[in-house]
Amino acid sequence: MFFLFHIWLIPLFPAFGAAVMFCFGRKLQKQTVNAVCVGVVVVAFLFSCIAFSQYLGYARDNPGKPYQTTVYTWLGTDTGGMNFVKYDGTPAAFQTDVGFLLDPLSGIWLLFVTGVGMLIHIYSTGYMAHEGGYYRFFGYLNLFMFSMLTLILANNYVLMFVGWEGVGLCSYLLIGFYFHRHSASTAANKAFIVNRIGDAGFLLGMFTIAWYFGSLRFTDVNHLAHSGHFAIGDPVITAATLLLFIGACGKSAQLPLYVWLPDAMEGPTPVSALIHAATMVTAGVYMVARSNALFVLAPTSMKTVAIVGALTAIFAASIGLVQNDIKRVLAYSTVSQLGYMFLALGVGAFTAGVFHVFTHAFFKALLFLGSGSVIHAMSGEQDMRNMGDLHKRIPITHWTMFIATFAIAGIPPFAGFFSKDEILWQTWSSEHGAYIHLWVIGYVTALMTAFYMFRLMFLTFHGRARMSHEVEHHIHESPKSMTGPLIVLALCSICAGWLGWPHSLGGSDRFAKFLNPVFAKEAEVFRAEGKGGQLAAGEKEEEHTSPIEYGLMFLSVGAGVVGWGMAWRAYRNADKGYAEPIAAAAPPVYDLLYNKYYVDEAYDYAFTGRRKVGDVRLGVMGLGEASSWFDANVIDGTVNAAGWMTRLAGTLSSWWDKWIIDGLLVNGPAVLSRIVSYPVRILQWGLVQWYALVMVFGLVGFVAYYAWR
Amino acid sequence: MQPVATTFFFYFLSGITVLSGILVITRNNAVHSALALILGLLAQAGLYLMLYAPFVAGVQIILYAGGIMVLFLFVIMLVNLERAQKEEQFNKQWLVGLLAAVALGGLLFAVYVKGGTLFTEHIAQPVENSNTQQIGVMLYGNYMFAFEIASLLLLVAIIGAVVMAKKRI
Amino acid sequence: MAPITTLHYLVVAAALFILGVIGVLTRRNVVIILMSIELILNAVNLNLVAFSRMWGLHGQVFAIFVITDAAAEAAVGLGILIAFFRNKETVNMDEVDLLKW
Amino acid sequence: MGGAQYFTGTDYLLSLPIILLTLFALGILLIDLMIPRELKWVNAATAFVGVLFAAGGLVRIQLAQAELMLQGERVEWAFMHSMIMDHFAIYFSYLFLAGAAIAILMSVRYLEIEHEHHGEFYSLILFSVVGMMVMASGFDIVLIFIGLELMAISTYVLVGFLRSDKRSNEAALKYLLLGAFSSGIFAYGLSLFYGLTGSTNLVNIGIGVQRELTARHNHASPILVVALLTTCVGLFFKIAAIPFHQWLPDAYEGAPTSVTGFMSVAVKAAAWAMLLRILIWGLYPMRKVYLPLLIFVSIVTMTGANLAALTQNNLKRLLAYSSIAHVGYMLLGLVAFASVDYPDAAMTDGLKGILLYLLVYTFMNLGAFAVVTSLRQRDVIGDEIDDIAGLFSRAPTEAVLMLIFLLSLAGIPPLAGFYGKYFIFLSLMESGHYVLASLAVLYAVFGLYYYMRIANAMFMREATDKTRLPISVAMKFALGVSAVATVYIGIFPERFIKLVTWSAGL
Amino acid sequence: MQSHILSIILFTPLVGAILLMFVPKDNKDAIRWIANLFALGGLLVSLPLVPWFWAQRFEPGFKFMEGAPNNWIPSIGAGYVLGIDGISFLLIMLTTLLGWVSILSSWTAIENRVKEYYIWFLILQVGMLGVFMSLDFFLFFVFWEAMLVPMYLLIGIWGGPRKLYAAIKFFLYTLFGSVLMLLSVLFLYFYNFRQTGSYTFSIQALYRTAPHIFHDPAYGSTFAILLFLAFFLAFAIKVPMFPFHTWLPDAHVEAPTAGSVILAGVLLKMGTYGFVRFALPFFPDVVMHPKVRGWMIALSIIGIIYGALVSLMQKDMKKLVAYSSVSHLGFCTLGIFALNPAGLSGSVLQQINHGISTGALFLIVGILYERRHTREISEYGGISNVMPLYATITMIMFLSSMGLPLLNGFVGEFTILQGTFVENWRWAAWAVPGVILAAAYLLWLYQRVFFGTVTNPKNEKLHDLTPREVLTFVPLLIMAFWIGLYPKPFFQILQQPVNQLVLTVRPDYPGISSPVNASIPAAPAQAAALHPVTAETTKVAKP
Repeated sequence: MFFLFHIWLIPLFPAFGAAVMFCFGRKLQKQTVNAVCVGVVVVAFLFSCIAFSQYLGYARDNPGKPYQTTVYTWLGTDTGGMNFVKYDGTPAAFQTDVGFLLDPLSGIWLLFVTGVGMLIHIYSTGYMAHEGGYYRFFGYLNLFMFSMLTLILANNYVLMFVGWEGVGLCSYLLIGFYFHRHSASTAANKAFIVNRIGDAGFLLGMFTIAWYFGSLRFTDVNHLAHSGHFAIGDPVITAATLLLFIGACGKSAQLPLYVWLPDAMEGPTPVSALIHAATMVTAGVYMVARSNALFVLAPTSMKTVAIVGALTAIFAASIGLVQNDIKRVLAYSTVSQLGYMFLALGVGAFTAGVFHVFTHAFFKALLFLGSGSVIHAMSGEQDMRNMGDLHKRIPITHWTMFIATFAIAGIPPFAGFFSKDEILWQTWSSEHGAYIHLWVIGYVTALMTAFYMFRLMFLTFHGRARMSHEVEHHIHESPKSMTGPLIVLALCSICAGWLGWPHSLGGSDRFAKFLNPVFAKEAEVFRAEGKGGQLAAGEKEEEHTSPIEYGLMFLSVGAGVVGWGMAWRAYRNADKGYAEPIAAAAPPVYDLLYNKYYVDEAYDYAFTGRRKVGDVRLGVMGLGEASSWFDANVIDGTVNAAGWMTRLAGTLSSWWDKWIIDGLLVNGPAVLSRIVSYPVRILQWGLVQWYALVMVFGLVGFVAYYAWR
Repeated sequence: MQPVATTFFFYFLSGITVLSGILVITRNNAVHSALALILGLLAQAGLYLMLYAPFVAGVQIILYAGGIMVLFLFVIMLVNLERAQKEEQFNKQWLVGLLAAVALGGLLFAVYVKGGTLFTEHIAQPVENSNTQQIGVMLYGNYMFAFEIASLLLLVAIIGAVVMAKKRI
Repeated sequence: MAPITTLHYLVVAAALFILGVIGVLTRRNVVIILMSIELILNAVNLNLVAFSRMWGLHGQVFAIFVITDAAAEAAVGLGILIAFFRNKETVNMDEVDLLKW
Repeated sequence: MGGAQYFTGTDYLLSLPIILLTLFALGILLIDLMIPRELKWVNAATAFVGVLFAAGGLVRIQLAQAELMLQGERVEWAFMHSMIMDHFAIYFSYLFLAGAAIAILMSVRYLEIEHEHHGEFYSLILFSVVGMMVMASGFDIVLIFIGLELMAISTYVLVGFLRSDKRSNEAALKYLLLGAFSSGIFAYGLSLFYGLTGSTNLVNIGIGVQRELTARHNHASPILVVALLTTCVGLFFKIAAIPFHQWLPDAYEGAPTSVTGFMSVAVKAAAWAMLLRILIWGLYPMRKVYLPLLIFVSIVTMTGANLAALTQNNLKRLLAYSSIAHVGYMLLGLVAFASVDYPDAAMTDGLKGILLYLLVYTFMNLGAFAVVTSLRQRDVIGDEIDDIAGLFSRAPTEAVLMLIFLLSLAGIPPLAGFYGKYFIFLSLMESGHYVLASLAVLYAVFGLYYYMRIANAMFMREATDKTRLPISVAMKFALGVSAVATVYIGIFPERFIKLVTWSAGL
Repeated sequence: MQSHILSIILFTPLVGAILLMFVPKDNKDAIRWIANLFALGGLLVSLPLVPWFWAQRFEPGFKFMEGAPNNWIPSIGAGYVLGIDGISFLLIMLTTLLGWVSILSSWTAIENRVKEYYIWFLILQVGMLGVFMSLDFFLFFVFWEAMLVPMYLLIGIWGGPRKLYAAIKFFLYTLFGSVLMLLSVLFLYFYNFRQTGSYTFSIQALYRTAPHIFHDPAYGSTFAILLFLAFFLAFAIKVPMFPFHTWLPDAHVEAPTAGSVILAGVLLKMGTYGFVRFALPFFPDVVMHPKVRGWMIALSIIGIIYGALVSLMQKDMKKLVAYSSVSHLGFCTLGIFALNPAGLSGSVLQQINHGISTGALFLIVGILYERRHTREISEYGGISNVMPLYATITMIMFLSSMGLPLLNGFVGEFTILQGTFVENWRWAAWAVPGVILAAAYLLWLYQRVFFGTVTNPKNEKLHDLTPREVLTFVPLLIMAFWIGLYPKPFFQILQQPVNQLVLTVRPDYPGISSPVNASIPAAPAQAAALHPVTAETTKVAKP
């Protein structure tokens, strides 16, 4: 059990790689960089696999029990010194450990993160071969792996938050990898700051949990949540879960914090694949799934999660319909798929959500890597309008991407079919059909997904070649280091879904069974509360198989096929200046979608203040300007107003600041006192008899005072 | 020596004193002022005599009227006052100054009227004889040290006057 | 007529005092200002001598010291005046305003 | 009243320093006639030695007093109770001598540059110190008055000592006219006190006033009030409290700088000695009567002086206003002495504060003026703030010393000036004058601003004149003593606090 | 040795300063070497404190006590009493460390009047150390004020174009607050006298009596609040809390780099230290007064948000960092007035963190300034291309400043916010946006300065960090990671004093009966010492 007992080592491998890169990377050869950076991830993957298998043995002996290990106390003292008062007035220790936890949920994440991560590392050796800052890139990637693994393996919220922020940082660094591009650095900033907004919610959520439960360790929180001490619908837990969900929204790009993810495509493509598709963005899902014990106690939060998820799904999918940048389409697709996952979580189908994360990891990574391969082949061109007819030139890419497209479109028996179908079915059946409207949204989204994905495929690989001649001349299939991962991922995209082959189709749904220990208690809670409809997926399946399920299954496959067909009709022969069907049918809708509902602009006007509304700057920068103005004028102020009033009223030109900035408290008194001291100086106009007169006045005054006292 | 016609002499002498005081501060010609002052000092010496202070009266006449005023007259001659005599004699603040002084005087007067009873009750115990002798005893007794210091004061005054007035020391 | 009490002398002295103050405050000529100061000191002396009729000879002795002081002040004052006049050719006090503020 | 038995050896013992100083002053007048122009420094040396001798005389008095104390005898009174050589007087005498000594050291080179190097100068300084000692030790208003005049007349002459300088003439003339005017008023007040109590001795005046107050149920009669006020005019004039302060900036500016320094410490200390003698020793029964007066005057003084100092561009004038401001603080110590909250308990911290203030003030202010004096060169008057600009590059030591003096004046610990202010604040808090205390500390901050203007000029501006400043040995000595004292008192104030406690007879 | 260690630490820099006075002015290298040696020496002599203190970190009361009350100026009750607890220990170590770093960093930055510069700097060091060590209010006050002068000169002589203004502003502001504090403490002094019959400024004596003013019918709560406000003003100006902060940007912008480092790193901490050492234990009931506490918290939160917003819009790098200090110190005061163990520990730790991170930020700005002599953000761009190492270090320090986990900033902020949250969730909720804004202004700054291509030709030739410059960052980086990764030792050091403090302010705070304290027999006595007993004469434990 060595490997299980030392799971804390897993994040350290990539951390070591990152440290080596940052300290010595500049002097290292590319081969060495490859060896170190890919090596550590491979080691981490193998370590994870063995640890996972050992955990399976451990779980046999201790059914339902996660494996936990504490390395050291991180925040707080372990000498009982720092206590705080819980909501009920009892003391609790302020203490956070660096502790790790392995259970089925984190095991699944662990495996696909290290696995996909490994593949993407390998892929990157090829993709990035000709880029500057090679070591830097791999250092960031390794750092990312470290953070992600910390996030997954943490046994408490705070350590999870460490990974959470860490992946955000790495995302920032990697988006800004091409830092000399202004758009890249702006996108990086955007990603970090939007994530920070979510993180703020996460932080507050954590504080709420700590205040309410007295601990931030998952097992403690779950234990207390299961203890029946807290009623369903407890407002504090609702608040806590909503706050956590804000965090999830930021990280997993849900409405309204999704805006950073499309921009994040400024990063190198492997980064998009690893971070912005397969792993990091699913952290929100992971966190919500991890907190399932809390969420089930807060139906309002669940409902919110479901609704936000569904809305995000259709919102992003609709934007994806008309985008021309190959990576952007995939980015919106990712946002949309993440919406699906949250929809699943929100309706209580935790297993389904996790399952979709799992399958999505493979096919979305594959899609991104494939698109990377396309871009590689196209000498950096990303606009699909300038592609076409690539299927013969880069066949491996073509075929692997097609597999992924089938998967995402939900065509059986590819992976996506199982997970997406599960989600839609659970949505339909939850709460006795209370979520049917969400199912409708999900269904339409499925249709759109199929359409835009096949649109992407046709525009890229079929139709007429629309690129320029030089580009055409250079088109070549990618090196083996890139195609290898593509093939592996393609295999996974086909097979991964089989793990969750549903009972209705004669399978055993091993996936759900495996996750059972994590979510089983929630099913009990639901049952106890008489909300049988919201049962966790794994539980419900075994009870009965409704004929409706087959109908829905058929419908969703139908959606995939219809989408395929529509795309085939519209784009199979796309030549230069091809027509967009939506633009033809409803130009305003096309414009709206093409401009992404103008959300970025709206944010810039309203929240960031990067753009002015008329002459007024709103948002944070507006506040900043107002505060600066306030600081310069009011706080630092103007008592000297009298002399300066006229100028003040004049123009807002440069000297204004200079004069006004110095003020109320320092220059103010100085000038004021000069004014005030004038009478004192008048008393001293140098005439001796005046002095004598003042003295006599003084004497007269004193005598008068005493006379009339 | 019993006082005779006290009331008359008092009003007469004090009238002269005050009048000459007024003259001192109103004359254009500084010499006239000085002469008026001398007159006033003499009248005051008369008042001292009425107050049984013959020694002080003598000092007043000899030292003040005789000594100090001569010094004044010398200086008036020394600094050419022809020009000053023709100019405006009062400064620009004279009205304010006058008012302030009159206010002060009014207050003093009011105070004396209100609290003067203090000084009307004690009727003088005339110390007639050997006034000079007793003053001498006091000067060399009680006030011996002050007397010595006063001599230094005069010395310093001499040094000062010399230092200031002499062209080259 | 009422008997002449100390108070009468005090009033005369006060009048002299006020006259001296008026002189100091209003006259331009330094010499006359110095004389006005002599008036003030004379008022003091009159006070002292008047009081000494009540209390004994201390007042008269004090008056002699005041006279000494008046002499010293006059001497030094006039000396300074001469030095001043030598440099500035004026004895008008309101032309003395080099030092101010 | 008999003859010779009035005077005993103790009279001469207790007036020993005064006698010594007088002898030396007369000696200088004689020596001056005999020595050539180049050796005029001998006068200074003689005067310095005279000061040392006088200090020796003071030590002699202390020894004798200590010796007789062992026999259970207190020897303090002299000359028929008209003079008292108590700790208070001895303390102040030391202060005067220290001030005079440093002023003498400062003067040597300065007077040479001014071409006014005469023996009379030193002689007058010694005479004025005699006057001061008389003021501090006099217990009879006649003696105090004569001492005051001796000091004042010597000072008039010293102020006008630069006879060819119009500003010096003018300052002397103004000082003299106002000084004489104020002494007239002062004497008028004293005469009224004599008339009310029938005595010229402070003890009897105090008794008489008490009797007077008791007779009128602790209500002061109008004449008593007039007597008090006219006396106070004289006192306030000498310490230069607003509105009786106006002579001071002019006199300070016009006077030779070393004299300014001398005036700002020794003359001021003497005025304070006189004020404390009269108001506390003599008129203690009236303390509740003059309390509002003191409060008013101190507030007005702090306010006016601080405001006026802000705009000064002349160093001497600025320091003059600052010294007026310090008077305001010191008056607060007197306010605290006559506390309203605890009418019967004398709060002596304020008195300690004043005495300590005067002690540290002697060193720091003289030090500051010494630096200003050293700025005087052939063609530079050296008393404008511009003249001190860049002093740090011209004479770093002096600049740093000046900084020390300024910070000390501003009351920054751990420099001597802090303790003066500290005791004032302490006494105010103790006696319950919280508002006054707050006001005082605010003005202390205010004060820092104008002191720092000088520091800014020295350290942060470029010098217009790059030549290095020559400093005489005597000046170095004066500066060194002042600086060491300022810092030493600041760091080890204990024995000095003990000293003032001792001197106040507490 | 142990018993005099504090004096040794305190006066080592002074010895250096005195020694420097005798070095000829023109021998700049010798001056630099001596100054650096003594700064390093100051750090080295303070190092033995670490193991010694560690060994007794859980013991109650002050450690390494030196001197005795009233031994300095007996007639006014002032003593030379030094002693430290966990809070001052950390700040002292920070001071010696930053002192060395900033002196090292000025090797090339200061070219004129080198000698004076180092002398003032070393004297400043003495003042700062004295403030943290004094256990006598009078002594404290002396150091507190004395330290202003060298800082004033450092800003005024070696500062930027508006140095005169900035220097005097700094001086006046700080003095203004501190004189009122002096008055307030004078009252405590007399109050102590009336209660115990002894005049003393010993802090431990005042601890016992000062809290009673609040309940004393002769004075009452309003009076106690006024007294507290005087303290508050002094410390709030120093911190600086909104709205007393306007001296800070000016002082920072004009000060030389090392001055800014010390100013931000140590001087600002004196305000927060003052709160912890004086304001809280002197006026426990006042700080728990809901209105007072509400105002304190409100000002802290306003400071956090406002400072961040203002720094967002700055065009001058140094000013940006200066305003960010306002924001960060807002967190510190927030933690203090959370008045629970987490808040207070977090606050003190955050003070250390701020010293490290913001100190480093000023060094960073200073390095660019030294090369280009401008701090305008718009002058730069693409610096990453020419100075990669510098860019990396900057990134790490920015991240530390914005509170990224595993770096120091997070530990402090998290602890503070958690402590605040359990007091009142709204306070924490208001403060949290500060975390977001911190990311915004720092990242935006980073983008504008480091990202992009080099647009300004003047920036093309910039050379990367020299080994000496790297050396200045090394300790800061180590500390940043250490606190970020393993803050437990720091929390343990703070545990005892912070719990004592909380017990003083809130005697009924549940859960503070740490096993360690319980195991020490002296624990009840310690609680008694904190719980004021009237009329108990001054007793000071000898080390």
